[in-house]
Amino acid sequence: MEKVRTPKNIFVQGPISPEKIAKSIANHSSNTAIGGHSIFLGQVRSDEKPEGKVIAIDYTAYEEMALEKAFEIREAIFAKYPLTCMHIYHSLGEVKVGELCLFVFTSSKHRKAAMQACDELVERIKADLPVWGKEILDTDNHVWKVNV
Amino acid sequence: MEKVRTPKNIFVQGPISPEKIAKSIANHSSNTAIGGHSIFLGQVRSDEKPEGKVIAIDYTAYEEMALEKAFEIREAIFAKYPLTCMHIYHSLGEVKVGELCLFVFTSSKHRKAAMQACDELVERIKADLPVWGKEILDTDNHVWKVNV
Amino acid sequence: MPNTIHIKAFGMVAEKIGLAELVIDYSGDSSELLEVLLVKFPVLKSVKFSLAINKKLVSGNQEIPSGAEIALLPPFSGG
Amino acid sequence: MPNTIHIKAFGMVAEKIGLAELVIDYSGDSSELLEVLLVKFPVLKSVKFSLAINKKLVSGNQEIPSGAEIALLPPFSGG
Repeated sequence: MEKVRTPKNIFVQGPISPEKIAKSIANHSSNTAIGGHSIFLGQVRSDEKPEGKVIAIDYTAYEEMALEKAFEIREAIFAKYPLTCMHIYHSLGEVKVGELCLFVFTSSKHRKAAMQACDELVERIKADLPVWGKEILDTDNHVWKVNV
Repeated sequence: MEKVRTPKNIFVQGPISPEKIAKSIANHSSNTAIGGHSIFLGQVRSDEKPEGKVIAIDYTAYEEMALEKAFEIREAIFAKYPLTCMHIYHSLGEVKVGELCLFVFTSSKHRKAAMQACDELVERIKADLPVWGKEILDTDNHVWKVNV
Repeated sequence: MPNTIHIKAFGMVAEKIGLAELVIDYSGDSSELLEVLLVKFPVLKSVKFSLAINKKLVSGNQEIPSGAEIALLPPFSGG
Repeated sequence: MPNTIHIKAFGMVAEKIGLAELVIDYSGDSSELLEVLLVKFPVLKSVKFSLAINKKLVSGNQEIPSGAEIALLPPFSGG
């Protein structure tokens, strides 16, 4: 009964649209074993830096390594929590302030597994995926995003 | 600068649509202080009971008390976590298996507050709101839902 | 002097007693009311429920104010 | 016998050295490669970065297989 999973693309060019999220949610209505979904969305913030105000983030990635790593993370999380589904989408290229750059979506029979898995996925995505955000400022300057 | 909050209706007749969720997400793009959103969705599960298989849940509530309680929970969560926004929607009436009955949405500058607040909100909604689910079975029978 | 109190029943409690609302003349506190209800509706002995007075859950024994709205609440199962 | 190795640079590292890719002939382990890179690009002394060999992060010192793909990775900042 075990499904063999293979690496999937997680990258989306530009921002992630609310419509994509709605569609992804709607796709799960046929799986009537699901009782809870947990979703995390990252949104680009207009931070004030000493060098200027953030107006967008330009994301780049070492894509091949990121996809291998994302697969490894997926497998570890599937092994740890009784999940029905797991989806990860991360933007590449320019995402303006107020737009969405990360969409993590977990589903399970009972809520706890979905919630805990979603939290852990977000932490691991931020810590372990070779992705970089260049924060574009309103001063024509830029700074490199630092994850805390 | 403190905004005075008043009780809001949290009840939605019938299932919560993915389009409503998309619209709610899109409404937050103008708030560029937000860095993360956490969403929990409850979906009606086709549980097998000794008396039959669940095909829908019919929700009723002691609405006036539930809205007072929801307001109290909102205020407590706003006091505890540095949140930008918080939204709670719960279905009343019939929600079929695979459809959504609960939508909890928190937003904050940094992800941790949104995630922790969302988790705690869901627990408190399930424990403290006077709402009841009557599980409609495929045998013309019904059983009363029990939260664990 | 008896009060007029409004009682609302929900979920499994409403189903068991076959009523969603009733109005009774009553004087006493919440523990005495519980006894009256169990005599009136013996089926409630087999149902777990709490009381709310004016939309606040009762813990222990409480006075019932005049014109109070009482609710009979089976265990919550929202979400 | 020198290997041909492909080096990819990302983020702030690519910006500092002004290159996203370079191919060099090189023989040695990963610690020696780091020294060579710091001589070639002194600006890297002020940048924090890790090495990956064939898409795996290097911890400590490692051999570099023939035809390896090396990556220079500044601290990750996805999400």
